[in-house]
Amino acid sequence: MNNVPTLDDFGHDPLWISIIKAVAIFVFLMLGVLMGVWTERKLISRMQHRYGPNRAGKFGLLQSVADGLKMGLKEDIMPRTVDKVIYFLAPVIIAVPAFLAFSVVPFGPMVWMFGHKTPLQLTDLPVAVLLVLATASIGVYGVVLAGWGSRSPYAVLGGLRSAAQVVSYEIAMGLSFVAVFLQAGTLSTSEIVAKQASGGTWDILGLSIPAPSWYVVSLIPSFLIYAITMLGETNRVPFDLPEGEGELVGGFHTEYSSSLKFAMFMLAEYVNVFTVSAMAITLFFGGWRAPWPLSLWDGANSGWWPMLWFFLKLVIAFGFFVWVRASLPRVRYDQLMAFGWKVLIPVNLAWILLAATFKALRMPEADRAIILSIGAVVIIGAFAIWLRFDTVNQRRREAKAAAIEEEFEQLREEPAAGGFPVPPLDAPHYHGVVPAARLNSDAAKEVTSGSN
Amino acid sequence: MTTHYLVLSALLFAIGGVGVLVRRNAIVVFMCVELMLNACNLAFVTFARQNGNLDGQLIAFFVMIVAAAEVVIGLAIIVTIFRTRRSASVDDVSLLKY
Amino acid sequence: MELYVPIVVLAVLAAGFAVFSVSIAPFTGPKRWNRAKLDAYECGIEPTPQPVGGGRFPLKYMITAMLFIVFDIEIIFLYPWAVAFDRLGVFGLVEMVLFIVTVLVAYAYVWRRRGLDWD
Amino acid sequence: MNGTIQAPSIEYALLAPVLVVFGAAIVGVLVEAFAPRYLRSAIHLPLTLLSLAGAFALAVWQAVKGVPTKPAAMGAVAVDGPALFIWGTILILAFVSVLLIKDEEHFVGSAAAVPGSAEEEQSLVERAAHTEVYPLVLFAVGGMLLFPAANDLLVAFVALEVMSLPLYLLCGLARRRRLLSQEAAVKYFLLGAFSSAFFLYGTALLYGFAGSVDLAKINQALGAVGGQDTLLYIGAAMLGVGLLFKIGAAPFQAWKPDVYQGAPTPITALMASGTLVAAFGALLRVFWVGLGGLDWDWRPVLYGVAILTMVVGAILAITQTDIKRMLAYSSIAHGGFLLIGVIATGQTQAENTSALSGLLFYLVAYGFTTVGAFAIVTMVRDPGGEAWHLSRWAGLGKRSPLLAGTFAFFLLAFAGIPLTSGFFGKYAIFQAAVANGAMPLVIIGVVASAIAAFFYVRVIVLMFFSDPAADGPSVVLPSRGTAAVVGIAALATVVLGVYPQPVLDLAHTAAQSLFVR
Amino acid sequence: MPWLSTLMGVSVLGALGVTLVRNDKLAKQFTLVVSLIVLALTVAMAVQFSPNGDKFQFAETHDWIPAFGVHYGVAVDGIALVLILLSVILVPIVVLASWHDAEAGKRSVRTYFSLLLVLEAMMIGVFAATDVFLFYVFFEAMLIPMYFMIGSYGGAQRSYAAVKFLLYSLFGGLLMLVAVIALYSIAGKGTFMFSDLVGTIQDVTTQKWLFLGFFIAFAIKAPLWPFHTWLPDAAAQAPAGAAVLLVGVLDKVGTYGMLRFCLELFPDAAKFFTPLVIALSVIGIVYGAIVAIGQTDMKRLIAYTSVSHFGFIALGVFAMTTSAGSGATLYMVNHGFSTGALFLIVGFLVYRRGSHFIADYGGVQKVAPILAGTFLVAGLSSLSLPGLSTFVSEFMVLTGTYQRYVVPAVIATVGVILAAIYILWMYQRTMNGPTAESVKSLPDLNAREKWVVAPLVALLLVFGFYPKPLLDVINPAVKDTLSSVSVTDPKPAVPVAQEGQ
Repeated sequence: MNNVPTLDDFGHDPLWISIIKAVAIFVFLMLGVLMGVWTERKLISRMQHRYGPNRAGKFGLLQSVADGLKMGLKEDIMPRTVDKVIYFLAPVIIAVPAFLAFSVVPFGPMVWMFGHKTPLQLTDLPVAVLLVLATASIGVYGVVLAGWGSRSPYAVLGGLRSAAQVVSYEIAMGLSFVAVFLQAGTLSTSEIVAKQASGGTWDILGLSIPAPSWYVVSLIPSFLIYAITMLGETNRVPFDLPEGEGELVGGFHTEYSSSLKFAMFMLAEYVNVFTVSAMAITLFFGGWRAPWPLSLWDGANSGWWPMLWFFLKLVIAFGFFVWVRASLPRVRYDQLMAFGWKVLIPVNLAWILLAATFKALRMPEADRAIILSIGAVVIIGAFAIWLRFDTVNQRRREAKAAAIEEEFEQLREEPAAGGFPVPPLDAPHYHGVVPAARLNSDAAKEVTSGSN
Repeated sequence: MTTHYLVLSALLFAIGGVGVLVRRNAIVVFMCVELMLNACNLAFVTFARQNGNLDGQLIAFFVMIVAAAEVVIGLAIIVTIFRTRRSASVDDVSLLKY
Repeated sequence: MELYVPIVVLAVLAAGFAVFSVSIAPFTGPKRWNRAKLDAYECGIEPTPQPVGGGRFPLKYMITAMLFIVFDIEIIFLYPWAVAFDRLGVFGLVEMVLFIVTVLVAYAYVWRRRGLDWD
Repeated sequence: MNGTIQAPSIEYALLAPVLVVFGAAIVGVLVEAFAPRYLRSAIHLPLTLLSLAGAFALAVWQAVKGVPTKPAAMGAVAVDGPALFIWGTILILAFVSVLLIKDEEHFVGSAAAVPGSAEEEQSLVERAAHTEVYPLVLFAVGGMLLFPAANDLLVAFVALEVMSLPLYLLCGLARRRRLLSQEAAVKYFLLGAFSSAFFLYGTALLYGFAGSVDLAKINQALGAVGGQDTLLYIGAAMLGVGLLFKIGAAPFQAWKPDVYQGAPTPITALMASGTLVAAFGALLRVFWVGLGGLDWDWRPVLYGVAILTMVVGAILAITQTDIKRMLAYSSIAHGGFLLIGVIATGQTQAENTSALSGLLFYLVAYGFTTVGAFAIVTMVRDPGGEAWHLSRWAGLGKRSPLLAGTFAFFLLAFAGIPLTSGFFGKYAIFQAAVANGAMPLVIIGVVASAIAAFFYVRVIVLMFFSDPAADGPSVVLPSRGTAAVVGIAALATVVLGVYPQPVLDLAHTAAQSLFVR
Repeated sequence: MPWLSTLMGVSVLGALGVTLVRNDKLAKQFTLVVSLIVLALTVAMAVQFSPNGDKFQFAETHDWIPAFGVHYGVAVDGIALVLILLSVILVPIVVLASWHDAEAGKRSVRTYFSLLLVLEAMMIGVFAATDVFLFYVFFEAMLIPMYFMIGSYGGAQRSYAAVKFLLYSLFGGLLMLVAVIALYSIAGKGTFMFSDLVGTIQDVTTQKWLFLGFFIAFAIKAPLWPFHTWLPDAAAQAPAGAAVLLVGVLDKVGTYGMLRFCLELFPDAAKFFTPLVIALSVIGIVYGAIVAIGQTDMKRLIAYTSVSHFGFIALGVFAMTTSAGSGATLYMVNHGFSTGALFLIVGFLVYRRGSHFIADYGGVQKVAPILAGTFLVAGLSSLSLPGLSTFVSEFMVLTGTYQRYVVPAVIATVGVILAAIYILWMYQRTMNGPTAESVKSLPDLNAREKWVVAPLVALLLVFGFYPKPLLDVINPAVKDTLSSVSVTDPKPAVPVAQEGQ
């Protein structure tokens, strides 16, 4: 297995090999975006019983190229009110980090390249996954700055919404990685892939069952959460709120109406999709390792072959994005945030503790009593809190329903106060009516602090 | 090699310090304080490398968490006063003087 | 340190491309002046004047940002713990349970104070 | 990287007082989250008081059981004699302050409401209350406990922040004079964060110098490491700035009057007593344990700082017209006196012990008196809140002789008149300083006390010898808590002033072993 | 029987009792009774005092604060005994004299009398303390009741005067505190007991510094020129009763302290500084007298005469002869009586007319002969007319000084002449001459006031002719003191006991 790279194998490349690899990644991503756009449009059309692009080139294959050229040749509008520097920089800031995340994605094992033995991966770090998260965070700056620099209401709101959404889902995403690190014991992408080579065995009833090696099996809750957050993180349907046409026009890029600046946003979005897919593959699907039937062939995991497996996995992951986009409607913003904060995060934390407890139980010298009691306390506590929340929420819902019901009753009786069936135009809106009881409750009034 | 990082850290710290003293916008002052904390982090990490132990990196974690707590509380306070005063200038905060 | 050099290479490449594309955009396209075109887009109505510096926005976003910081910090501590879990053993587990429970207490507080609700 | 990690061991029993306080704070947050609004205060108050009392009992139990001679928690926290004494002091003072804090009328109903706005009126009508005050106070107290016990600079920094952050918030919660209160919070926050950045950078430099943030190791490195003196000196200086800021020593005293004035008075009481005690504990530990070998270098600087602090505190206090500001400047001056004790280190253990025990005694004495004084400030009211302007206090001696008499007594204790606790506090410090040859400092201290006496006496003159204004402030009937606070403080001031021996013995025993290293 | 503690205890309990009495009149009577009980007890104690016995008698010593080496140690020698007697005699008189004083303002009457009794306890304590620290504590704590008495019940400028009084004394006290601490540290005995500390400081330079610390405090207290400026204000603004105690007793603590502490603890320094102190005293004698002549306010005038008299006392203390020392001690007692009488009588006058300016009076003799008569007696005692007790003491001081320092003694004699001018001139302006319109209807002394003045006049006369009982008590103590300073009289002491006869 000496062709499986470890951290020690990185950092020895001469500069020119690094440049070759970097250019290769760059070209791969550019082409990937071109093809990705086409694939998505084509795929989604077929799912919706349409043809999709079919004019430019065979099967419309050149459609993306044509679009790109069109964008380059359109007028570059710089609205009068924008903050020029930020407006100019935002597309750059959003595009560059998108590419960077790919530098730690492992494409394959060690290969010979122009007489050098080198891993098929631009570089690896002890904290590689953090780099991915970091670049994603920097991308948020681009979004916020684009909205901010545009200085138009839609753009600002879109930018902020997008930022809020991305950071919210980034937490859930970051938490979903924890279980993986718990298993792998490292943050280095190449080592995580290496750890997924074999899953060890589970001893159940005296039988040695070979455990599945991909973390997607053993850490399925993590993967599910990750799968959801990667949609949120990339602002894809069903979480594409920042550019919800219905409410915010184009969101943060409303003022980037055409031209190559808009192309940068487009590019960044697709590259981000590729990045999160690649991370999903690396962390949960064994990276470049061949899937089970293929892995029986010894050569499958050596030489240049793994790049193929990786590419196929990427295509499938991208297909998943398209599939989701074709199938699901957009969620409401409050639902989106509530889902991220109130479901994904607590579930994630609970899962981490559970996973850690299991892992601790399997440690030879561990004191099981302590671990189990901790587990019990945590579970009981969580259950108690959940129950309390449940009853409180229930009560709240009922109270709200009752209040609405009462309001309706009242309005039905006094149509003049803004009620049903049709309020007269000159009647004050019923929110403006102050109940008499409230008006007279000033008995307990005291000097407010505004007076001193 | 590490000297450069130390110089950088000192510079950042100085910029932050001067910023606190000369800037008038509470948010900017506050950001300058955060800059100072980050300068500290840089120094810690550099020294960790220089001393060959990991303590400094560890401390950087704690500093981050503290800085985060400071951000949360600081922003809360500044936003409150901003809502009251419609201004975030430290100069406007002038009821208290001796 | 060489581990980071390739990243710089890729960054230079990407930045070069991005800056190049954004910079040439004004020269490749036509220029046809139209006042309405240069206004901020607001679905056709007269654009709302925006103050310099972006103006105001709902406080809600600030709260989200604060919450993000809190949890991001939690993640900072979870990662090293996860990586070193084998070596920390039960002690690590106990401490992390305490830590997470503490954060969850704050989380419950925020939840109950409707810090997580959007309207 | 892949070396084995020794799983650390933590002496939970030793840290129990701190853990109890933090645990109660966390439970307090849960109460906030889950208890219905009308029950919250009713749960918080016993919870807070019981946890403080319990922590105190634990601290006492530990002291009785025998003071450990090794730092706990892998050298991070030192639970030694002085630390236990300081813990006890802080816990009692916090307990007393909580009795003041329990009068929720001092706190704003809704901090987020803009002063004078409809929301604020609404919150008044609803009788909204920020019961979060209790957990915040507990967190602050927990930080105060940890700060003087921190045996490495990182723990000290974290404790410093844990102590300060809740206080920043609490400062902004005054019900009356909201603008002032918010300003105080902003100022305290910005300056506090600024100073903690200094503390941190100092820590970083010392870490660079010694390769460790452990105080004992830093002290060892003082002699061993050569060639990096610049790091050492700048680091020690910056560390000093951070610490001196917290105790409000000149020239870093600017925040104190503003903050004391703006903060809700019960919180001011907590800060003036607890924070000062904690900060001095930490200052002592850092300078004696961590930089003990460097004393020839820092002592002259502290000399200057102490002089400046005493003089500035005493002189600027004269110009004050706000009672809380005046007390704040008085606190600055007292900080200066306490600094004399820090400087008064000698060559022998006995001399150090006497300086330390004097300081500990002073902290106890001053803490009680100052809490009592602020408690009285809360009771003198104008229609718009507390009667803050000194002129409003005119003739109070006639209107309410008992209250004015007690306040005058506290002021005399501040001034250090014999038969009050303040006198023996000062005496203990001065004696230690004289024994260590810091005679000039003592003389300046005496002059400063004389100047300080002037403004205390001025208030007494105002209260007793001036005629009351027609529309003078009213003295509210104190709640049971406030009355208890005043009673306890007065009692402590008398008892410590007439028969200080038991507390002196205690302080002496605590100081006997000095700080563990 | 722990006499001294009992005395203080009775006073303090009395003070507490007064605050509990609801009725003002009852409170006054109660105070009077308490002060008389204290007086009786003191007399009972004094009778048991054996002049030639131990130096300190009725000693009680208990640990108070072992950590600081502080004891609760009280005892009396002859000097302290006569001063305590002076205090306890003056207190009932003052109580009686101030019967209506406290009612002028709308201040609490009970508080006034309560403070008076507290002050009495402190005065006994300060003279009886044999522990330096305890002495200091009483020395400082004594200020507080006096401060409130001046500030709350005094004249128009009372708060200014009270603050000035307090700050001066406090400042001096703090200097003394430094010296006390230094004394403790340098002596290294771990105790504050006076008897243990005597003779421990050998180094002369150290002695000088410590001497200065103590001396300045005492000089302020005494008050010695140039530290006297607070006295005229305080004495003029204080109510008559408080002024009596202030000038009559409190200020004696200063001279008492010089005699007891400055001389015995720092003999070498005392000798070194003697020329300086004598110079200050002489200046004070002349200066006080001259300024007194120029006063238009009677109370201030008396205050300045006191400055002059304290010059005499200090002169006597530092002349370091038995005769001068005993004279000075005797002077302290006599001055208490004579100045006390003056203040009280002026107080009665002021109470009647409502003004303390000399110009507002004239010819009072005709409308109020008893008042004028007692005023004359008191005045004459102030100028040391032979036959009155002050003469004995002044004469002893002057002769004692003359034995050692001729020139100062001669200059000081000028003070005697000046004293005649200011007293007689004041008497002439107020009592003689045509009766002023405003004083025509002044009533003479009533019974109560007569009871106030009578004992004082009697004491002045008795001790004027027969000071022996006092001197018998004082002489051994002074000798003992001087022997511990290790000075001997230049020539065989004049048989002082017969001096005044």
